[in-house]
Amino acid sequence: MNVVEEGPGARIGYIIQRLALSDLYQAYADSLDRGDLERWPGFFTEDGSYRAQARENFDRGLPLAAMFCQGRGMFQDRVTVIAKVMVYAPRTTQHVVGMPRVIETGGGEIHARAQFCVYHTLPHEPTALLAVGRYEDRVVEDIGGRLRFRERTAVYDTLLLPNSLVYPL
Amino acid sequence: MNVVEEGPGARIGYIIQRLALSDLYQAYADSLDRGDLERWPGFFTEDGSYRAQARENFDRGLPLAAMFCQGRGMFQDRVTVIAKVMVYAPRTTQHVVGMPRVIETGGGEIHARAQFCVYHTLPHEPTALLAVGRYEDRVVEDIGGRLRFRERTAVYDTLLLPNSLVYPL
Amino acid sequence: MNVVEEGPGARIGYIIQRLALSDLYQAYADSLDRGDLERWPGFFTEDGSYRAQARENFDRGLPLAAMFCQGRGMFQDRVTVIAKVMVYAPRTTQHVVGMPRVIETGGGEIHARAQFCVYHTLPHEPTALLAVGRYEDRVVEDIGGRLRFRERTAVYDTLLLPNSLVYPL
Amino acid sequence: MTPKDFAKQSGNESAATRLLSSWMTPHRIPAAIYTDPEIYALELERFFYGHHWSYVGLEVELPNSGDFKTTFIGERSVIVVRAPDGEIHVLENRCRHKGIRLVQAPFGSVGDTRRFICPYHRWCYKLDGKLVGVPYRNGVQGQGGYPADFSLKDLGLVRLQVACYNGAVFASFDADVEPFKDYLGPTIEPFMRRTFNGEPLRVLGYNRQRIRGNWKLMQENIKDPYHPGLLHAFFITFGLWRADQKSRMVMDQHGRHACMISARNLGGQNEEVTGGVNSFQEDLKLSDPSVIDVQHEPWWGEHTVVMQTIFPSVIIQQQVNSLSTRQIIPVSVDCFDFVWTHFGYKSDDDAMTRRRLNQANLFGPAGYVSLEDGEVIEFSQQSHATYSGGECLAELGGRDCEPTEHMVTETLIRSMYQYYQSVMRP
Amino acid sequence: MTPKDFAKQSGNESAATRLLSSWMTPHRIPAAIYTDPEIYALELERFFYGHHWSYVGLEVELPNSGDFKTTFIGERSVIVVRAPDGEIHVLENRCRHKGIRLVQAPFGSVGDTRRFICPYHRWCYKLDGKLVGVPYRNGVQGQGGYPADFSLKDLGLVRLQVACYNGAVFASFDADVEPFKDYLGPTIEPFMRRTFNGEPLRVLGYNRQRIRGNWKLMQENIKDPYHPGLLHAFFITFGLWRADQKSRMVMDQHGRHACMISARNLGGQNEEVTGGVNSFQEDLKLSDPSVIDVQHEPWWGEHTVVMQTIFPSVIIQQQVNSLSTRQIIPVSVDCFDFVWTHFGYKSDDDAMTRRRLNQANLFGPAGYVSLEDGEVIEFSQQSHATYSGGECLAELGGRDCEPTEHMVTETLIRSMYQYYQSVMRP
Amino acid sequence: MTPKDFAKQSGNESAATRLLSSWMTPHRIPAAIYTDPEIYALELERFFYGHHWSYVGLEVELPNSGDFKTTFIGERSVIVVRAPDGEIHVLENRCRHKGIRLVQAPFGSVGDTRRFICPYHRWCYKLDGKLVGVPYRNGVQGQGGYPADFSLKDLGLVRLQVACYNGAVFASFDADVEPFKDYLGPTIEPFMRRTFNGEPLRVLGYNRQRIRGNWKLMQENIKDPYHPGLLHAFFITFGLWRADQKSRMVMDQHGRHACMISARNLGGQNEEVTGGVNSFQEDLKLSDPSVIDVQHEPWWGEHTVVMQTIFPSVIIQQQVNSLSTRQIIPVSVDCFDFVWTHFGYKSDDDAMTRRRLNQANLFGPAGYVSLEDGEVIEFSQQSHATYSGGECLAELGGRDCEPTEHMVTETLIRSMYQYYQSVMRP
Ligand code: FES
Ligand code: FES
Ligand code: FES
Ligand SMILES: [Fe+3]
Ligand SMILES: [Fe+3]
Ligand SMILES: [Fe+3]
Repeated sequence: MNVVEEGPGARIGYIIQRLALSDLYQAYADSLDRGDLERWPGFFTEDGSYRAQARENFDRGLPLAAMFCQGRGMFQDRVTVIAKVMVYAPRTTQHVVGMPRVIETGGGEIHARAQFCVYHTLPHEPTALLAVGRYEDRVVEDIGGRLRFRERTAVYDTLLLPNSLVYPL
Repeated sequence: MNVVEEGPGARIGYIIQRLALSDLYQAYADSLDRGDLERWPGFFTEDGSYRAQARENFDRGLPLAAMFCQGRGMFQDRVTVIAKVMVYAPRTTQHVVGMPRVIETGGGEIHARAQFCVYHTLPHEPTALLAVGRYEDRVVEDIGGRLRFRERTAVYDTLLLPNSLVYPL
Repeated sequence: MNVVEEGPGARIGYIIQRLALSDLYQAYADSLDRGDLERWPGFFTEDGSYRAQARENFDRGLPLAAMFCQGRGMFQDRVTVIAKVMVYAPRTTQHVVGMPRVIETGGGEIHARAQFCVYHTLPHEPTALLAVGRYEDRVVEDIGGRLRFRERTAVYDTLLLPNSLVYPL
Repeated sequence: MTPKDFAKQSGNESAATRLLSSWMTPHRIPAAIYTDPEIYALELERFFYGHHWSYVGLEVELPNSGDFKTTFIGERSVIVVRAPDGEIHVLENRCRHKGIRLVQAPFGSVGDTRRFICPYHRWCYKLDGKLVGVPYRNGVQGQGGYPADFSLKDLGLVRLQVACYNGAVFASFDADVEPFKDYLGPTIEPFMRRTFNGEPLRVLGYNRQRIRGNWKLMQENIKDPYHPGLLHAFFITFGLWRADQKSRMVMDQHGRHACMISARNLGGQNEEVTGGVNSFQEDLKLSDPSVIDVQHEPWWGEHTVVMQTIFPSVIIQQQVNSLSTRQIIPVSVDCFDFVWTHFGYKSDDDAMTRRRLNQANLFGPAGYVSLEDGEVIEFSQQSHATYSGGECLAELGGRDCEPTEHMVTETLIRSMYQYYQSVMRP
Repeated sequence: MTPKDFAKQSGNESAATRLLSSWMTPHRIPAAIYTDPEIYALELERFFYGHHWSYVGLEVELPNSGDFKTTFIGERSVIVVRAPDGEIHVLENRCRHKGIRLVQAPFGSVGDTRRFICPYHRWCYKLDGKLVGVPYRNGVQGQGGYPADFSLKDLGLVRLQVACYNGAVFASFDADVEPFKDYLGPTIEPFMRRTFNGEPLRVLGYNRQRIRGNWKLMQENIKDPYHPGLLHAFFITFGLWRADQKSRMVMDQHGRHACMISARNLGGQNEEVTGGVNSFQEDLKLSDPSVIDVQHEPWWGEHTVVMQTIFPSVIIQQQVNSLSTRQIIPVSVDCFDFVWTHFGYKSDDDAMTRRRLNQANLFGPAGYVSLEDGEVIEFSQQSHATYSGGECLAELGGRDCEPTEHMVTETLIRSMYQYYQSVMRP
Repeated sequence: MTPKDFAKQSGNESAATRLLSSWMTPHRIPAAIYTDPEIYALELERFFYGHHWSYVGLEVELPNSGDFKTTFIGERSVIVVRAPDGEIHVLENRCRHKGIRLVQAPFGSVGDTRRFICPYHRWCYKLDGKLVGVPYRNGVQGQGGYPADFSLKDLGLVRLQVACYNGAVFASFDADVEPFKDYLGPTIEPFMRRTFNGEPLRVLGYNRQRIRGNWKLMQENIKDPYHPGLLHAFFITFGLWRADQKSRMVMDQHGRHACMISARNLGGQNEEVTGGVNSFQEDLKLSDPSVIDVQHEPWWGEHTVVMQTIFPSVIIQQQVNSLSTRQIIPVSVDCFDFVWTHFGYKSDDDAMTRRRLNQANLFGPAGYVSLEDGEVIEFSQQSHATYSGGECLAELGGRDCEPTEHMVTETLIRSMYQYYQSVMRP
């Protein structure tokens, strides 16, 4: 814990930020799970980046990601293509995300991490595991004091994905 | 975050309530998972209601729920029937529940939401997924300051349940 | 909630401790999932103990645990044997752990509980469920104010484990 | 697999063929019919894909032109769609180009397009299945395209026979299937007409379960009046069932469909009729009687409970105020999906809707009563799968297959298997 | 599947039959015996359901009258129950009415009822299996019920042969099975008596694993003294095993059961006996020696490790102070469940119990040693499933099947397969 | 299973044999070839394990001596390893003692040991497969050990034929397989040489999917120029594809391998060439064009997209700046794993690497384009599995199997199945 002990005010601020961080993570998952895909880019800063990357690539320093966005435009394109362009069997997802942990703070950024598992349900089929992994994130306090991801990497262990990754993790 | 900034006292109150909310969610899951079914009705207000409802019904506005209780009596009947009346293979469940998020506060109620996955283990069989979904809840501060559900809907994605739903989600 | 109402300072202390508890649980899981096995013994007090125990044994008061360590030496031996001695297919694990709940405080110890599910990924295979269960823990504030486990029992529901339990739960 | 089975498999004739040739006693049922994949494949062929009608849904699920749903007959996906002229079509969900399942959504609407378009190469079908468009049919700039003798005419989505019965929709792959009313027969059809009486329906919602048992075990369960007063302690405990309550077991002329008809009991107990059931717990009371708050509806007549088994695919439930169709979708020899559509009538007032929803606590995957049926079906399959030489007994009420005016009989199970034998005989 | 296999399947005789007819060399094992479902079905029939005894538990698991457990012989569920007279019965877990698995709980008690009651229609069985009650047998108010010639006598839960051997319980489906003592034979029985010596037992707990390998691979593993000093680096690293330690390989008169008997080494190493194992890491030390803190027990005699393989269903482990039964429950041709029951003696003091629990770190799914056995078994199955024409070699120590006074041999594996061939030959 | 199938199975000749004997029309494809396990087993035998070459990786994945990877040819695990002399060996991942899959890691290095050591009994193999050490071969203190005639010579890890083609590595189980260059043939080899031109490669990363479809559906997909402009709305919407763009369909002399060669379109649309695709959404624009920011590379020549299908195991992708190998690993008759290795050239500058990574958004499990291919393959399998009497049509561009100078044809699919028939004919 990196609580700088500077009286109750600072400590309360720290705590509030931790709760806000939790809310950010849960809201992110929730908006995907309820199909509010349009809200997805808004969880990132204007210049933010997102990767859904296999752990084998992450661990070995290979840059390939299954999904990669950098800058609001690419995020919006991803949303457009998912919502209006691609053909796939309709499905719902459900994330369960652990409480995020602050790894490091500095330079106005919080390096946070949390573990996730994601299930998906396809028509006429039992719910199945889509992916498990962890988020490696850089979070900043953006305009209006709202926390946003400057960088989010969903590192998934699930090397053999069950066919398609339609929605971001 | 709906923190009304009215000095450290209010902010601490807010935080304490968030932790209490988390405790409520975890205690609810824990009491089911350890087989303390008798404690289940006590997580609800006297006039509270519970639904375990398939997402397809929830999303399409269809009122049917796989399990439905309204008022302490129906809760207690559900407990009695599960504990003393029905025949089923014995099983244990295990919930993993995300940190609840406050969606809205007002009218003395907290509208909260959290994601869950539930596993069950049947005799001589590997553990299997029972259901994933989210809780849509209305929580109130009940007698003695204890948080209780006035309304809890466990919206499950898992359209094809693996046979029986013995215990509440 | 066992918050002793003794002014904002005590309440803040309580809150900070709850967050620290969450961090402990998440850091524990994270270090296992990222393969930092060497850090595992450090999550326990010098005289701490660890059990990975089937729920059927736990519930029936049978003492056998699949994995059992008591005292730093046994922890270190477990790490050595896993890292340098045993033959097994390489794998990664991924925990998802619920927010820990304080069951009781007293005697300088926190009795805490949290639910977990753990997945593992083996070479060339889809990710699969390894185990689900709950932690039954005794946590203390150790040297330097760091929270450590004096006792951690990972009670797993998953009676039929999928072959090997290489890493601690 | 018994050594006998094993020996048989080594011969020229399969174990399945031998069993189906020689099995003559509907009151003694060999476990192999629940576990043999070859028998299962033949059942799909002869029942679900043959000259039988299968339930596919309710008209009210497709209120508007262009609305569709996908469901299954046997293992095959079919599309049920309302055409612009209001007619319901049931189509094979299988593009005639490369055979793909072209529609995935459980429910949807084709909207203004009035077409099903296969995603792969955009072959374009009308809602009656007709193929009306094939991209690049004449090539591009004089190159490629389909040969001159290539005809769209024979390449529509295969259309099934459809029967709409006052809002219930059935379909058949067999062009020569008998009319639906004849299929039900004169003894069963009146009960179908009782529930589906022309009154507009309202869907209250769905429950879906995957049950790891052979599909026939569910048919048997609802043709079995022996179990409700014994398995379903809820009925007994709260005085809702007595073995001496007025009841009738009716079947169609072939013995395949059936109705279990009875009048709910008024409570109380006596030794003979509860079978000495020792779990009868007199001291248990419902704290809130709303799940059993029954209101008689005019269309019931004298019957308060009518369970119809329409072979092979559906159960039509009326349990006092709780109404549902329960569709049986075989998934494999040892598994089926069970899809409940709860409904009421459009004319129901709020109190009646609430009543139907309250009573729904007895049914479905968490139902005080139905949960137990799902459980014992899985217990059965577990045993059949491993004690493969096993045999089940259905001799209650004798060994014949006649209708009865009481419920102390397994006659409906016997009559179903008598029919089964006649269809499955090699 | 090799092209040869394929060709064979097209003929009249199955590939399995051909293989079993022609396989004569126990020192060369065809991969197909681990992967062919037809062979597996025949193994269940001839070994688990035939004239063999299978382990079902320990008497101490059922201390009181009415206590029961469910377990499996082969794939079949059976009930083990203690009757009011103290006798142990083993019953098929299969109701004779509609065949359901009537008991689900792994452990339980029938309590004061002294009956098993099938949940479906409440047929009621005594603890020795006798059917004593059938609801509505005589109908209700003169209607229905069972026919006059319906007899309860032949419809009990099928009772297996039972052998209680000083607290260990075995059962057989075969009424003509030889007495258990003869089944063990004069060379093996003394080792059984060594552990199960009449001293009351105490169960310390269970471990359960699902291992994705053919069940015989586990039998082979514990009949293989070649691997412990090579695979189990823990033994080598911490000086607990040397290939030259005094040891004996014993089998019964048929070659199916075996004991691997040895005396633990005192530590140290030399090139020849560690096989030049390059992972021997001299610098590694245990920080806490409690997992290998051995105390000699009087009943051991000169032997410190005795691993008994009682064909086909169980391994009886004595590894210094760690005692367990390890039950093999086949699930499918490529999978078995492995159930460990750790035990000690009622007379153990706390220190001895702690010692057994500490040493248990070497065994089970997380065991320093046993984890590796589970892993290599899965590695084997992976290969057999895909290199189906493959063959395994068991020629260490020659090609005969005799007992030895050393451990540099695969004789126990060969003798098991010699027996296997004799039983499985068509 | 149709009744016809069923009847057939009862005869002496299997349904598979009959189908393979009688199927003569490559433009009409029976669904059974995607679902029959016997046909699948024969495919493994004749294609993956027979006289064909299969892709196993890129040399750059194993930069140093001792580096290895494990991968699959068909269902069989193989080890690809770089020996001290720099040579690449491909070995069966199967110990010759008890047959275990001795290496588990997907990537690794044997380090200084220069040996593969089987974990079970530490048989020790050189990197070319030679067995060089067997513990206790001569017994211990004069006891046990291997018989005198036991020879290490024939017990090496089986070594496959290897072809390294400018950095791409292929292997074959068949010692008599034709040289790799001949295997490709003169029409295909130049395209292989175009991508693998000797320029050192750099791996950018992997994507792995498990697709629940028969493996041939993926080969068909990349031999099908009919679908990209119809299924892949991304191409159409953003003007990257027109059916009239210059293109060629080339196959090898046997018809098994193919190249789809084309030049990307410059945007815009017209009715004829988009097939009247009604989802063409003119108003959609990419906010950030970086995923389609193409830079011509000198080695391309006139072609901007070349998709090579090297039968049976791999697709070599060049889609403008995005390069990958896509390995097909069959898992069962209805499932395959699809492993993407994205790569560039060592000489790429950062901008080019970024460009390749940006364009990778179109490919893999989340690819704007490739996601759709995975989806329709699963839609196909769902249908084939249940409509087993079904048939697929491949008559676009006629019924012959000739190369074309346009893309309005299914000639490559026909030519593959013509070849398939010739190899699979009983
Ligand atoms: S598969 Fe339907 S159009 Fe080609
Ligand atoms: S199945 Fe056991 S009593 Fe009917
Ligand atoms: S299995 Fe490889 S050495 Fe024995
Ligand atoms: Fe019932
Ligand atoms: Fe071992
Ligand atoms: Fe494509």
